[in-house]
Amino acid sequence: MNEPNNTQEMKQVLEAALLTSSEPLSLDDMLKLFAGRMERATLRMLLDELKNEWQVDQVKSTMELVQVASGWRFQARSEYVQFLARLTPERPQRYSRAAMETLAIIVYRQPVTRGDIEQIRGVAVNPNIMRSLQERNWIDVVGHRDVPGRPALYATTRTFLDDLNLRSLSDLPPMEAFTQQDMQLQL
Amino acid sequence: MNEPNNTQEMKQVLEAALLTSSEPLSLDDMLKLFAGRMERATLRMLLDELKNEWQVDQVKSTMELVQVASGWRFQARSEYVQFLARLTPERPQRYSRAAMETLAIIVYRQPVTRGDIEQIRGVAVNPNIMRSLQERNWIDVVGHRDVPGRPALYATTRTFLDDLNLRSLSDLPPMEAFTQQDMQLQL
Amino acid sequence: MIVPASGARVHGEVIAELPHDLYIPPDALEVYLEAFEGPLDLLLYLIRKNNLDILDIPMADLTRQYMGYVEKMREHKLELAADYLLMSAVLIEIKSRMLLPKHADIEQEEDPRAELVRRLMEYEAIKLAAQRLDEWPQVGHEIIVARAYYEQIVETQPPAVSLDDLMAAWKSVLERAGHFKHHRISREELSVREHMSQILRRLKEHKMLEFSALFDVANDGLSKLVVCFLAILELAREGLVRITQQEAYTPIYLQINQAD
Repeated sequence: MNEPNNTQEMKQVLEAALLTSSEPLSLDDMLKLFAGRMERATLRMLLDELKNEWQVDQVKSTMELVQVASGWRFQARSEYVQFLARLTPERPQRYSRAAMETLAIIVYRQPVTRGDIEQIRGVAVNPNIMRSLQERNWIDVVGHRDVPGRPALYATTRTFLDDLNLRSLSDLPPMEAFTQQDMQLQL
Repeated sequence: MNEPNNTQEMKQVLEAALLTSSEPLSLDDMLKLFAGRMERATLRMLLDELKNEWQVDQVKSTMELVQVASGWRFQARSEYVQFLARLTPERPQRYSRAAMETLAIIVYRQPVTRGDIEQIRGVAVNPNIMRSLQERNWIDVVGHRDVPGRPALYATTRTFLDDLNLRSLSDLPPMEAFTQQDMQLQL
Repeated sequence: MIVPASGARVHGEVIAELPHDLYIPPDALEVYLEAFEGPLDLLLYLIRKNNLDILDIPMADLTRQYMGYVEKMREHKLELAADYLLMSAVLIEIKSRMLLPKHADIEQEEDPRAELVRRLMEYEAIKLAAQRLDEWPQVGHEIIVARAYYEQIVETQPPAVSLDDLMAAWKSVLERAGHFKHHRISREELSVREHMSQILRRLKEHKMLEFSALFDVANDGLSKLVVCFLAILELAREGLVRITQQEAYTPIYLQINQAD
C-alpha cells in the first residue's frame, strides 16, 4: 500500500495501529504512522471520526476508542467485559485496604514522602506496599524533599492514569467530595 | 448484557474477545465465553461468519481473522504492517570498534589489502566485517597486489562518499589538527 | 456511619465484638490490629459509631492496659502496638490540657482537640477516597484493551556512521599503532590515496591505459593534475602498477602489475 492519500485510508491505518498496540498511542506516535505527512489538527479530526465509526449503533460496535492520559486506545465496551472475564479467571490482584489508602494519599496529596503518608494514616507504611505500587508502575519517585535524610517524594504515573481510564487526575472526584460532616470530639 | 441469545450478539462477544486477546484463542477458550451454552459446530460457523464480516471490501477491513496452530486471532492486514512498523523503529545499530577501525584504515590508507589492515591493527580482520562493508557498497575491490596469493586491494566507493555527504575524501576534516596535538601529548 | 472495610470482611461474630471504647482485651488485640488500619481508624470508628465520650474513659486504666499490650507484642507487631500507645498518649495529653484551669492570657490558644479532629477528618476523607479508587474501573478488571496481533517487521537500518565516528576510529588506530608520527594525513595525501583507488578501478576495467588518458587536462585544475600524477607515482612505488614505455618519445602505458 502506498502512503494513504484519502481520509478513509488514513483512518484505516489509525484503526489498525490502535487495535494492535499494547499501549495507548499518543498523537506523536500516530503522526509517525504517516511519516510526517499529517497535520496534528487533521489527526485529531480523523480520531474523532474513527471514534464515531465505533458506536453502539454502528456495524463496528464491540470496541470504543477512548482517550487516556498517555494517548488513545481501543477497549472492549463494558457490556462484553463480563464474558471476556471468563477467559482469564486469574486477574491482577486487588490491593489491600492499607495499600489503597497509601495510594489515595499519593493520588490526592502528591508529591508526598513516606513520612507524610505515615502522618496521615497514623501508622507505619509497609515497604512492601510502596514496592508493589512502584513495580506496577503506578507511582514513582519524582524528587527528594530538602530536609535531613532527603526523603523520596512519590507521585502517581501516567500508567496509573491509563490503567484507571483517566486523562488526568482532575477526572477523579475532588478531595472535598470525601470530607464528611464535622465531628464533635467530646473530650 | 444478558447471555447472548442471537448469533449477532454471539459474534460480537467473539469479536470483542479476539480483538482483546494477546494470544490466539482456541475453540475451547471461546466456548468458555459462553459458559457452556455453545455447541462447537455453531462456534465454527460463527467464526466463519465473523471472518467474512472482516473482508477488504467490508466496513470492517483493517483486520483479518485467521486460524493459526494454537487457535484463532485477529491480525492487522499485511498492507498496514509497513505503517505499524514505523511505531517501533529498530534501535539504530552501531558498528563494532573493529569494524570502524577497519573502515577508517581503508579510508585513510586505501588501496589496502586485508594484510595491510591486519598489520596496522595488529589483529586478524574478521571476514564478516569486510563482507558487511562490501554489502553496504561502502568498499570494493579495485585490484590485486602482485604478491603471492594476489590479495585484493580495497578502497572506498562513491556510495560511501555520498552516504557521508562528502564530495571527495579530501573533504574529510584535516587530520593534522589532532595528530599534532597527540604528538605533543606523546612527547 | 463508617465501618472499616476490613471489618465488613470479618465474620459476624467478630463484628459483634468490635470495641466500645479504647480498651482492647489483650486476647483480642490481634483481631483488632487486623480489622483496623491503626489507632486513627479505630478512633474514627468509635467516634462515628458509638459517639465516644473520651472524658468517661478511665485514663489510668487505659494506660496500664496499653502498656500490657506492648509487653505482649514485644516479639511481633511491636510497631503496631506502639501506634496505638502513641494515640492513647495523645488522647491523655488532650484530656489533661482540657482539665487544666484556663488562664486568661492563654485564652486564644487553640482548642487542643482541633488538631486531632483535623487529622481524623483528613484520614476519614482519605479512607473514603481509597474505597472510591478501589471501586474505580481498572485495566485488567473492568477494562479490557484491544491487543490484536500484527506481524512485526523490522526495517533494518544499517549502522549510522558519522565523520566523528570515523575520525575517532582512525585516531585510535594511530594511537595503538604508536607510529602516527609517520602517518600524519594531509588533505593532499588523502586526495592522492583516493586517486590511487580511482586509477586502479579504471585499470581494472581497461587492463592498460595510456598515461596521458589518466589526466583530464581540459577540466581538471593544476592541483588535481598534480594529485593524479602523485597517485601514479605512489602506485608505482607500492608496486601496484607497472609503467612501461617501449622507447623514448613513444606513449607511456600504465597497467596493473600482474605477472602473467
